[in-house]
Amino acid sequence: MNDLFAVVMLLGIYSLLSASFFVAMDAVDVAFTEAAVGAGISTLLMLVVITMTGRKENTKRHKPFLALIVVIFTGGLLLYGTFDIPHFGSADSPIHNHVTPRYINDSINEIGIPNIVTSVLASYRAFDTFGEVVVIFTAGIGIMALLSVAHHSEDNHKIAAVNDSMHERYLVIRIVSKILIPFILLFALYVQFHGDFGPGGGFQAGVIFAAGIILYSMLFGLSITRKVISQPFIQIISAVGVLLYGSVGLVSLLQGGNFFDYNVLLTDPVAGQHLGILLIELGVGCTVTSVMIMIFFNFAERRELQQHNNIHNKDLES
Amino acid sequence: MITGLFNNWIVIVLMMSGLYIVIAHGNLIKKLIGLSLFQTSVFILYISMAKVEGGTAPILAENIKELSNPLPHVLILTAIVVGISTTALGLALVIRIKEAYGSIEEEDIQILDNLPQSKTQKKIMDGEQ
Amino acid sequence: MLTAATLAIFIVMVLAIIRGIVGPTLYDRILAVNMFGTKTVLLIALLGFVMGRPEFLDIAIVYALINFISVIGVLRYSDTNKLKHSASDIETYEKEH
Amino acid sequence: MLHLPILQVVIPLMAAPLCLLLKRPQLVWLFALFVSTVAFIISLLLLQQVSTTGVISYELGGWQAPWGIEYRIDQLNALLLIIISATSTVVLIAAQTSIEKEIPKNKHTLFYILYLLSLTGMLGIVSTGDAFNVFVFLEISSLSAYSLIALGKKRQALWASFQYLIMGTIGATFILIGIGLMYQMTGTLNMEDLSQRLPQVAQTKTVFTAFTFIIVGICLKLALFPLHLWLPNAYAYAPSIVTAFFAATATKVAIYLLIRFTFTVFGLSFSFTTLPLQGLFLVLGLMGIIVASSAAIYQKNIKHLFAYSSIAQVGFIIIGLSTNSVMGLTATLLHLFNHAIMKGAIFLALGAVVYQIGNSQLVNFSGLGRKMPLTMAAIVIGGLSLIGVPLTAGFISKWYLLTALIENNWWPVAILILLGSLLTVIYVWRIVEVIYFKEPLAENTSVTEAPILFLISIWTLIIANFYFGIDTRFSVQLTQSAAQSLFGLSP
Amino acid sequence: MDVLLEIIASLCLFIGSFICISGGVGILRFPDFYTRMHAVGVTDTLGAGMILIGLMFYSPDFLTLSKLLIILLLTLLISPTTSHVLAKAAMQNELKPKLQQKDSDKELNSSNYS
Repeated sequence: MNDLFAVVMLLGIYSLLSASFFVAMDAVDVAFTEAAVGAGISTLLMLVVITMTGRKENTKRHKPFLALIVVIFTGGLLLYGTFDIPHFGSADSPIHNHVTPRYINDSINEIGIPNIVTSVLASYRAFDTFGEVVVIFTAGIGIMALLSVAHHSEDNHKIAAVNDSMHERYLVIRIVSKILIPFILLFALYVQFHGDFGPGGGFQAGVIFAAGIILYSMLFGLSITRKVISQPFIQIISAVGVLLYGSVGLVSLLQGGNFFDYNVLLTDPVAGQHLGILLIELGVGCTVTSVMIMIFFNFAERRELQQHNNIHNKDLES
Repeated sequence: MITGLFNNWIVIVLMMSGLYIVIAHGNLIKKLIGLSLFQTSVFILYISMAKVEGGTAPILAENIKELSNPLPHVLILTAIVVGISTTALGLALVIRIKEAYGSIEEEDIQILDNLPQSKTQKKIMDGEQ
Repeated sequence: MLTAATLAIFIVMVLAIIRGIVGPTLYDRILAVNMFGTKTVLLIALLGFVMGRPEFLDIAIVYALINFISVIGVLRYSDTNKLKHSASDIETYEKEH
Repeated sequence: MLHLPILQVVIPLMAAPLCLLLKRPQLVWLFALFVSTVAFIISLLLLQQVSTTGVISYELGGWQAPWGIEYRIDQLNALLLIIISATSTVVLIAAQTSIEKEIPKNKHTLFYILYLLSLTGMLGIVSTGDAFNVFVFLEISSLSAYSLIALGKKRQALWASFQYLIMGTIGATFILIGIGLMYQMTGTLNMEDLSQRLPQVAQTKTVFTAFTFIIVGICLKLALFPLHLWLPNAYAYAPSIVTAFFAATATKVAIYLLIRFTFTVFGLSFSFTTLPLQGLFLVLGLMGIIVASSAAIYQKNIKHLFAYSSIAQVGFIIIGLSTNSVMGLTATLLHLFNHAIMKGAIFLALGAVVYQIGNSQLVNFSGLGRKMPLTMAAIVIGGLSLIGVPLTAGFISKWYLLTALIENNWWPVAILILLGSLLTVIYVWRIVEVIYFKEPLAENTSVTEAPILFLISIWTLIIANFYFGIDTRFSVQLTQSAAQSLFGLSP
Repeated sequence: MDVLLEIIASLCLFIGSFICISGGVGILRFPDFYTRMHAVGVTDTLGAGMILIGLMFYSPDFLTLSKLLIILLLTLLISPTTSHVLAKAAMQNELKPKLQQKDSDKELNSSNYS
């Protein structure tokens, strides 16, 4: 299959499928994230890039033998390794008996929220999550460093003309989206604050919120969206998210605890945990939303620039 | 025996197809797709190890006793974020490569790199016309 | 009955995947992806009931929304002048008839 | 004092988003320099604390070790922390001048942010005691590294960065698979806990596979000989400052991980018996030295040349590891330290040249010995140190390496290593010849000495090079006790 | 009463599944894009609706019921919209339905594409 468009679409299907698999394996939070990220954001980004780079793939393979050897060797090694793995679903394998029992049995007393995934994520292993936020922040900054363009104010109307072709043609979808977008944003907020009790949390909420805004910008044009959410504003929000997360840790340092020790935030340890988790989830939500929007904007802006150059070239030719 | 390890073998097949795509395909976007396939298969490896027979999702509720292991879920949440970050950065690089070289096929890029700069410029111009 | 419905949905998903792979035009694939998405929503909802944890319907809502957004995205980015269906699409289409 | 381990990582981490709020490049530079200096001071304090009180363990979130994430600092970590934060500080001094000509003005702030994030990632990898946390911070440092490399001026930088991204991600995913398999067999992610629980399952096939995957993943990051293909281009086309920073630190961090996993997590008896690791490292190290040094001789671009030389030096370091003795490990650690000093100075000097003439082709260096005497002297001294001439730091580590080999009665290896040094002599001589015995090119007649900030940072490293070449008390003592504690002997 | 609810729910689920499967067969067997789209568009909405209504009878509390209701509303809103947009996009990009594919059209088509 050498049509990249089709490949990306199949990748979207694959992502949905693996998300359903995650639900069947009880990993609801992961399924949530995979659906929002794999089927939503990453498919969109790939599509944007394909429109800029071309749809066809050169069918010629290079180094197929090297690839085959590497693959056979690695696969063989892994296959060899699987023979001593505890069997699927067996309750007596080490991972269910060593560290995890404390999370399952004591987290409700120590942290006080029913979703164990959230309590492990945001309290026991809060630093991993901090790292995760920094990873996504890094990606945002890196993409900005690679793609950000200085603005060409002239000829803006031409870009707008290319851009707006979508919503002039599709009245129905515009109206439906107008109904849906507020709902999407509201739902994102619900996911953000309901993460303690059900599946969800800052990351998922951030992605959904960003998806809502991306939908808006796809239908109503980038320039209009940029008027509401400007690039500097987005950058500040992404920085503020990381800083909010980190400063929860710093405050707990000042209160005399270890870094990310939420017990010392308030006099009641469990209430302190609640507050800490709420704040850091907010930080995660801020950063993820803004970075996702930032990434999409940079990609789409670059695409506009290309179109702009194309138009310009055509003008010169004629 | 077979049923107990079946999940791992599926993972291996997925993982190896991802790896093969990364190495053997010359198209950069295809490479990134292979890479994300490779990463996703690792997610499946982790998630399937967390499952306990008869357990349900690790959210406490009344009258639920067996829970699956929450720790791998946490790890994979982090890994998914890492995966999308890498993919996004890679795509940004692909855009820049397309602009700089005029192609996103590995072979073309290698040819263009080995030519002297002046010739390459011309070649790109030719290619675009 | 829940299990039977789950199975039925599963079969439909397989059919959709086949259409997604076969193509032949871009729009067939979009159609397949869209259908697959809706069926996933149903599958998740059904799975929640089968496993006795119906509070996971949140995920189904997310799927529905994301599915919509990605279909719009596909259309938005397939709908530029540069990207009409390519020659090979037409050829396969032509061959079918 | 209690919170030093976490402050070491969190200060540069929090500084990165703050930079985004500061905006003005000049200000950001000063701020980044300040932060890096603070990190350096903290690492010195940590070393002092470690040598007085022994291993420091810091529990994040107040959760006990296997449940929460633990930071664990022993002498090895402290040494690495010093190497990273010190080179970062020295390199940053010259950064402002250097990027002026290599990176567009509107991206300067972003450059410093990425730089700080990269620093954070490396510090995080080194200080953590949790296997999964290693992966997270590895990705922070890698992602920032990909973007930093792609900021290079030429378009080849983009391609180099993409290749690095593919290889690096495969490596990281391999490590992730290894960690997953390890976790599945033991149920824990904490390194200390792993080292206690792994021996019970050491004979299983799964642990063997996990070990192999982790080693291969790290070797991809390390650019060990057959997996080195991403490195030369990445170093050659990245902005000079980035090259200087990464050449001095990035491979060091990977070697740290290798040591940490083989010695601490899996344990000596496992690592050196299950896999033929000793022989493998020896052969790959030797081949790396010979092949990379020979390749270095034929390079036309000096950045390429020294990039290949870096691969060769990785060979020396790995051979020290393969001896499986305290002496050999001491040599490895010493060479980590000294190589950071030498390569930092060399690549900074190359950055100065690029600043003055715009590229680093060997032809352009002709006659520069008279135009830029201090910079060129730095390159030559760095080269001599690579060869291992007495009075330079390189001599000390080569000496220890040879002693370790002779201790093991590995005479042929020792001879091959001397041969490798001979190849080093050849490529360093090529540079010396061009610099001092050729007439300057016509377009380079008006070139002057590098700016003062460059000279400060270059010569700080050169003086350090001489200092550690003559007064070996600090470095040898530190590395020796670190090596001894890794072998489980009390110092 | 409970038995009655159970029967109604099962009936809804059964009808829904049947419609979904017929849609699935449709997407596979129909000759061209527009007929396939017809199969999917119609059955998606109705089948999903029936299954969701069936599930509503099973729902233990009000929250679940309202969530199902939200999903139902979303499906009712989204499914026809996407079908509409898809058809329009296909039409505008000059994908001709098979039924109209007479000789003159074919020529027109191929000249358009070349």
